[in-house]
Amino acid sequence: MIDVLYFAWVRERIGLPRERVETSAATVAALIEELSAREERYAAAFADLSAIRVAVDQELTDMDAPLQGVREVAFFPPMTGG
Amino acid sequence: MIDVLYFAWVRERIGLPRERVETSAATVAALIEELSAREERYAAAFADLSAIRVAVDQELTDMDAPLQGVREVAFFPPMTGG
Amino acid sequence: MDIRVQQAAFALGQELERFAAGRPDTGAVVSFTGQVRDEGGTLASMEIEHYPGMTEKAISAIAAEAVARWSLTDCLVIHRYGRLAPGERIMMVATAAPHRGDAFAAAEFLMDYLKSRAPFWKKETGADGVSWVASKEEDEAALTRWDRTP
Amino acid sequence: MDIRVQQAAFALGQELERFAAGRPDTGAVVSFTGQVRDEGGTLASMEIEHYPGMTEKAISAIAAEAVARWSLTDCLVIHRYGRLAPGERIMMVATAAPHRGDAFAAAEFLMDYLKSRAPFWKKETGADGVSWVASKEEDEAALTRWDRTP
Repeated sequence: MIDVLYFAWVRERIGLPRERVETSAATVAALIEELSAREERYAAAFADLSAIRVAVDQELTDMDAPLQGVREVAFFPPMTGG
Repeated sequence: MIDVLYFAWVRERIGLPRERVETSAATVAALIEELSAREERYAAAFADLSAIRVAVDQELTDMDAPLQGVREVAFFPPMTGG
Repeated sequence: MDIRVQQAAFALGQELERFAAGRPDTGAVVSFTGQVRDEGGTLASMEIEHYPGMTEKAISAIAAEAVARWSLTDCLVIHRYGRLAPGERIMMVATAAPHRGDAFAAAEFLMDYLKSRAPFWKKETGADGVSWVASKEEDEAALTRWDRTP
Repeated sequence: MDIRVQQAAFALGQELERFAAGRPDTGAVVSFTGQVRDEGGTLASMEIEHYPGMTEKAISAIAAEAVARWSLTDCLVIHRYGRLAPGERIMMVATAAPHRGDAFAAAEFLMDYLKSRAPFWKKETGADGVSWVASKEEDEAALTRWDRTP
């Protein structure tokens, strides 16, 4: 079980801020494929992966990051702080 | 007659902050030669011209600047503000 | 090193005054303050979302990197989240160093990284409705200038 | 544009607070503050001499150049003269702009030019007696970076 978090317009498109996901996906990319296959709103949120950033256990990483032993994955658009 | 001002260690070496000088020097360089010929303390202050900056009528300029119509000339070391 | 992520407003003057005071090895203090522009009167409000937990970690890592790269005597980051009106202050950074070059470089580095590497997202409510602020290519490009600098 | 050359201390926090306030077209405010370093406890005091009359003109010209080069909504320069103790504030600049790049560049430009082109001279009284602060080659070199930049 992994906590999956969504922020900004990713959260709005998927329609929830976080959920617990039962998955055996080996990587972030595989998890996105699983989610996108579930429902149209996930497919819509993940349609353009160049617009998606990912953090694994609160560290920025990329789509190839492994999920073994991971507790938390977050998806969001490019950050706009400052 | 020109007001000649001295600042920082130039003032200390010459031993006064300002004086009125009767001169027909055409340029700043010529004025420095006149002053240096006067007394040793001027010669000492102007010994190394690479260490001297000059302002004519309160504008930074160089040794070739003409003195025609000028009211005020100031000599000082490189500035150290900020 | 003082990192704060908060909803409440902060007192810019008091923060800078306190940050700069009583540190006789500091010759230079640089501050940056980000404010909500009203975009010619069209902006009604800005909402800043963040990722609690990760935000503090990400800012701390950025600040630690700045301290490692430059000779700093201290640095401060305050970043707000929640709803802000035009003219309100969003965030501030301050850096203290013996010399001005380090203080300036570290402050710019902090801003460039906070802009694109700390998990904040801005949503604007204006004349055209509600929209998420898009990241700018120039903000991503700004990071590359720190690749070479020591 | 606000230029002040004064013997009296200034209230950094209050000045920045006032400078940054009430300007909804400003997204970015940068400040720089210069303080007297104690040089590891060896500095007793610093005396700053200036050229009354020329000082204000020189700073105004430098500030006007900054306003011409970058998109600024305002700038502020306060520079003290006279005797200062370690830890005391010597001067501050502040710049306000729609965007951070302009505010940072203009503040660094102001500092580089104030350092070598405004008629101030610093004399230190320390363990080795009294000496005039020498200008640094790097301060003169810093000016050349502004030759190319728009």
